[in-house]
Amino acid sequence: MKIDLSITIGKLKLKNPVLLASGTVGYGNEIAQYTDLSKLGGIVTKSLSLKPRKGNPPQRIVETPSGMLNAIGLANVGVEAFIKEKIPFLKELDTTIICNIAASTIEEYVECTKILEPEDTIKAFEINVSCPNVKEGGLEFGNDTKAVGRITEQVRAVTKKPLIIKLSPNVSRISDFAKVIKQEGGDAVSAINTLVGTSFNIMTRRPKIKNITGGLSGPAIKPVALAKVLEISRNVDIPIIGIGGIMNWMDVVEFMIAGASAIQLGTVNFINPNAGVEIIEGLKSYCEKTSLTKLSGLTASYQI
Amino acid sequence: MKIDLSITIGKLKLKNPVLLASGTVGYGNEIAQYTDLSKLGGIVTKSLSLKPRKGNPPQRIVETPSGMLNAIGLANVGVEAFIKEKIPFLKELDTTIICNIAASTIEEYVECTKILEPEDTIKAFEINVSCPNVKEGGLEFGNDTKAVGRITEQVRAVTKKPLIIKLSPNVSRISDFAKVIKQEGGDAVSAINTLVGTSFNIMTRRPKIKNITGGLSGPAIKPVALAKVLEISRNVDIPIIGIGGIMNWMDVVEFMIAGASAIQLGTVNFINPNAGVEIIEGLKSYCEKTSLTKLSGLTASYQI
Amino acid sequence: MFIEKARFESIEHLENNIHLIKVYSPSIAHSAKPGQFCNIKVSETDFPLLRRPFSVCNVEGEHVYFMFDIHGEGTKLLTKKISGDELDILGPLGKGFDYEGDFDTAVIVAGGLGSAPFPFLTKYLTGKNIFSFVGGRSKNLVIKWGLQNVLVSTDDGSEGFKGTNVELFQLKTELYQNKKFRVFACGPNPMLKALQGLCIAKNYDCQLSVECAMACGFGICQGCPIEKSDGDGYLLVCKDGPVFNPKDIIF
Amino acid sequence: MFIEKARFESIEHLENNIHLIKVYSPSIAHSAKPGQFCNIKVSETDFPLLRRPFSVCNVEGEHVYFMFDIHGEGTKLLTKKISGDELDILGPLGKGFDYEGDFDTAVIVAGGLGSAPFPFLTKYLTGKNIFSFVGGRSKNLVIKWGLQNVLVSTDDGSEGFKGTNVELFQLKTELYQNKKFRVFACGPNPMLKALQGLCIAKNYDCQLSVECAMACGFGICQGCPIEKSDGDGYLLVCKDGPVFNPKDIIF
Ligand SMILES: Cc1cc2nc3c(=O)[nH]c(=O)nc-3n(C[C@H](O)[C@H](O)[C@H](O)COP(=O)(O)OP(=O)(O)OC[C@H]3O[C@@H](n4cnc5c(N)ncnc54)[C@H](O)[C@@H]3O)c2cc1C
Ligand SMILES: Cc1cc2nc3c(=O)[nH]c(=O)nc-3n(C[C@H](O)[C@H](O)[C@H](O)COP(=O)(O)OP(=O)(O)OC[C@H]3O[C@@H](n4cnc5c(N)ncnc54)[C@H](O)[C@@H]3O)c2cc1C
Ligand SMILES: Cc1cc2nc3c(=O)[nH]c(=O)nc-3n(C[C@H](O)[C@H](O)[C@H](O)COP(=O)(O)O)c2cc1C
Ligand SMILES: Cc1cc2nc3c(=O)[nH]c(=O)nc-3n(C[C@H](O)[C@H](O)[C@H](O)COP(=O)(O)O)c2cc1C
Ligand code: FES
Ligand code: FES
Repeated sequence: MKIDLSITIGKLKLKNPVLLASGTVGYGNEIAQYTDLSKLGGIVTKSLSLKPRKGNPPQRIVETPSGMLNAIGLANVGVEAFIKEKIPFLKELDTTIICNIAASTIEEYVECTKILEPEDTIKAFEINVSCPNVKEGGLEFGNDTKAVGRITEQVRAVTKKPLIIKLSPNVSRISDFAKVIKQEGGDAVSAINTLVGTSFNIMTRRPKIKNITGGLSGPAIKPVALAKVLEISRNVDIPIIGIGGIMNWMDVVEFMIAGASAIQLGTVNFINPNAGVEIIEGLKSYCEKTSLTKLSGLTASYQI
Repeated sequence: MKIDLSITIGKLKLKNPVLLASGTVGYGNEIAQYTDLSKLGGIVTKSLSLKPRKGNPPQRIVETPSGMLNAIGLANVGVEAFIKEKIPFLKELDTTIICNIAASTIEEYVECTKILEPEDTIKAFEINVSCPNVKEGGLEFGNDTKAVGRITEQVRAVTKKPLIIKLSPNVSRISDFAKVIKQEGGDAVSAINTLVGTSFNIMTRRPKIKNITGGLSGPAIKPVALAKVLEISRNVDIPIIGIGGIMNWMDVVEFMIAGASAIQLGTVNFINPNAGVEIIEGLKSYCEKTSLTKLSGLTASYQI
Repeated sequence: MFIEKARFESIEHLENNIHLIKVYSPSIAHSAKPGQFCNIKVSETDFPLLRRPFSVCNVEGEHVYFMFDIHGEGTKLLTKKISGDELDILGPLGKGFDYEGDFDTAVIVAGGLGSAPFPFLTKYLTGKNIFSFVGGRSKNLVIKWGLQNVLVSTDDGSEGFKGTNVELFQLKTELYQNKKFRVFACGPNPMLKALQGLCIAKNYDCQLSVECAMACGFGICQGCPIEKSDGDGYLLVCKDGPVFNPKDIIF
Repeated sequence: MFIEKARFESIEHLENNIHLIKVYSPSIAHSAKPGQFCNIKVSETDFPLLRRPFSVCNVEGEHVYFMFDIHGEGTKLLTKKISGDELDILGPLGKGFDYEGDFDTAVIVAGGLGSAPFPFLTKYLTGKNIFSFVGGRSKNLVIKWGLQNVLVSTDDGSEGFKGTNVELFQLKTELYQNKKFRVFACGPNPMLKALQGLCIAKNYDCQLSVECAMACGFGICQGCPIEKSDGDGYLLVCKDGPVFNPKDIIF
């Protein structure tokens, strides 16, 4: 049986729906030792800011039940160094490169996008309006539909590439954000980024994470992520990239049924850097078993 | 070493901070076969509505990684039957009884409270403005500070008992709700109720939970609950009852450090109905080891 | 009802890769009745979170037996237990079969792992005629262990009668028709539903043991409703069942 | 670097209830160097979620050894493995000790489980003088297994010198002072910090193996930073370390 795993998100064509999530794949080089990136739909690079960021002091991560908290603080090399040092490696990869951008001001988002726009290696932008671990901007943007609308509008004005906005789950109605993004010309939304969480050392009474709070990821958040994807899917006609706690191909099928056109793998990469490739194999078998010739037919196929 | 485990929340005195959460202890009778309720700080009865409710059709629950989703739909006997059939048993228990009320309209909250107010067995009310599983009211109230303010104000007007409002975590800034509640005369807040989540059967493509979405509880949500408690504690001067994913005494200590005066055990009761009693023993040893003579000294003792 | 820290004694592989575990669990052994179940903590960690419900398959002295097949992560973890491990068991739970009263012939109808409660029930049926209609999708899903006078059916005809056990039960009326008989059934919902229809239509004396998702297993979570036939809401499978009169419930 | 499905061979209990596990892991055995570590999946389920980092304790042929004590849930699960189980190991990871170059005396300073990497390193030090300063809070926390010329210190004086291993190292200058020596250290941060101060002050040739919380172990999560002494941000313990020159880092 010939199975078509390809996916389109607006103008963006992917060979399959499996992407690796921003911040969980670096700039592609380290993970390439463990997996064949060319088999994947694509990778989303670590959030870039205009200037390099050192990130937060340690401790940055802590394990929680079926999850982990992180407060990396968007440690990254900055757009200039990215272009000089990282693009040459990324260019050689036979997979779709999506570039994730984080910023503290709307101007910074626009500026970053402008600088990166000429790079052919970059096939789409994902705008992170939802990082819970930076003080200025970050979460505050993500919680304000007007701000997200303005960011979408102004970044849209400076790029012809597909524009994806990555949403925060720490809001009452995530679909309101998706609506605004569609209005302002965004091509797709990614849902979800991490949930705000914390954890204390019971002897020192200090937060285990130096930044006090961190972002919760991993299987623990999967039911929440699925509900957010479903909410967007039922209320707004915009392609969705589903993210949150995916560990295996069954989870991917769930996300697609709930409304996702593609998905991203985050935390699982830390445990099994070859998870993406294994998941693609699993998706193929699932299609065979259920006589599905086009995987994209799963998207939003929920029976409600 | 003599250790004082007692706790006060406004006018409410508890022998220790360990309460059993609404909806996870029924009306006390079944769980009494497995544990000595008289050792606990108290129990919070299943949410009561004015009229009896049958609850949602099955399937109502599903396990998730380190958590579970439920959509019970507030199945309950209604206030009248509660007074007739349940109070006689509760009255004999040597523990503090807190009565949880859920409703679809502000009038219904007020009406329920009025009917229950004369019952001496009830030592406090907990108002559930945050159940994600009922269509009318429920979540919608919980996401609107004005509605929560009005509920607090109007219920306050008809009860002299301590008034606790149980908050939804499905909001951007939970402390805004705590502020309004304090303003309108609420004595304390309970945080948190369940997070909205879902899950699909990948063969039938139907939601596993008949109600489509359910409420996520259990250890998976502990980091989120702790962050919500900390946020309230750092922004509003109101007693907090911490809830969410507590499995053992270490978790209780974390919640108290983060700002909780008391805590509630939910999902853990299903797995170990004697957990409350075991936790109290654990808290005692912790106090001994750390030379803490008054457990309440832990509350909001975070070192940030 | 107890929370018993039982001692895991052994695991036996029956025909068709069915697992039978034996635990030393005196309190539960002394109080369990056929048709009751226990809610078992399959791991020592908080994962998987919930207990897993299993029918009491048999009791011998102070030992209790449970029978299962690998279904998911929980049952897989159970197969990893070794002699001497502690197993945390909550039970016995629910209302079992009513095996008292006036009948001389017991007709057991068991589908798949629905056979689990019947070795124990069979013990309480001494002096009665017993016929066990045991069905499965195919040969290797038919569980006969501990049952008497077994009549096998398989959906694919790989063993015994080709068809369902309810169809076979209907065909073999001569075995029970003229006796004072009572039907005891356990298995997947579609099987129970078919049997329910039949027994109500013919007014047979019948008891169905029902399965559903459970959290607590003893009535505090309200997670296990089954619709009442009188239209008045729900019963709880864990507390009001798992054994029901077919007239009382709607699948 | 490999994701190797290794075969669990055996678990041995050393003195003081330290566990030593042996796995058949040819790819890792062939490529590991002293001071490197592996990130081990301790269970077959998704719980606990993250791998656990352990130093390569020794290599013999195609077998790799890891040494640990029960710390929390993850290490407890490791002790439950039985011969023949599959163990999913990612490694070898990080930069190990530099044992090449011009020195004739190796001074090992190990605190608690910080002894773990040194049996393997010791193998690569043939022909050198070796002194191993091994410390622990008390007698039963001193791990001497696989080490040579051991000098013990305990905080409570229950064995050997009463005090820290760094203090003892400072007292015993006669053992290395006039030699071309290099210090190799692993242990808790306060120990490493004390040693770092000393070695920088005296300009000793020294290498510290650092521990910290990790998620991936190979550089993609940025979860394991350690501050650079030049003020220019952070290094990653998993990729740039775990072995560092004391001059490069700030605790
Ligand atoms: C009263 C009662 C008695 C039972 N007796 C037996 C028995 O004797 N032998 C036996 O093999 N099985 C029995 N079952 C079914 C058994 O509980 C499930 O097979 C088991 O829970 C599967 O767990 P798992 O982790 O392996 O599967 P998973 O699919 O990983 O379990 C995931 C979740 O679904 C629930 N679940 C999965 N399958 C079922 C099911 N069929 N019924 C209810 N919940 C389910 C689990 O409890 C768990 O919460 C009984 C169920 C009930 C309600
Ligand atoms: C490079 C490196 C090498 C190590 N080598 C060894 C060794 O050879 N032998 C040994 O016994 N231990 C070693 N450790 C520490 C070991 O990783 C922890 O003891 C182990 O992770 C504890 O897991 P747990 O589930 O039992 O404990 P838990 O406390 O339940 O673990 C909870 C979480 O905290 C992390 N964690 C707990 N303690 C530590 C620690 N000390 N350092 C880093 N993370 C920790 C765990 O990885 C996990 O994510 C090493 C650590 C690192 C970073
Ligand atoms: C260590 C870590 C770092 C992350 N860094 C970023 C980032 O830089 N930019 C971003 O948009 N998301 C970042 N994320 C969020 C992930 O891309 C993803 O949205 C989230 O982890 C949920 O998916 P998961 O449960 O599969 O991990 C990070 C997540 C983790 C765990
Ligand atoms: C099965 C179930 C039923 C619940 N019913 C109610 C309810 O009726 N009223 C209410 O206020 N909260 C209800 N809750 C929420 C709990 O009281 C608690 O806030 C939540 O489960 C989080 O705590 P936990 O993680 O310890 O379970 C219910 C939770 C569960 C799991
Ligand atoms: S399983 Fe909890 S009430 Fe039945
Ligand atoms: S542990 Fe992930 S980068 Fe070091």
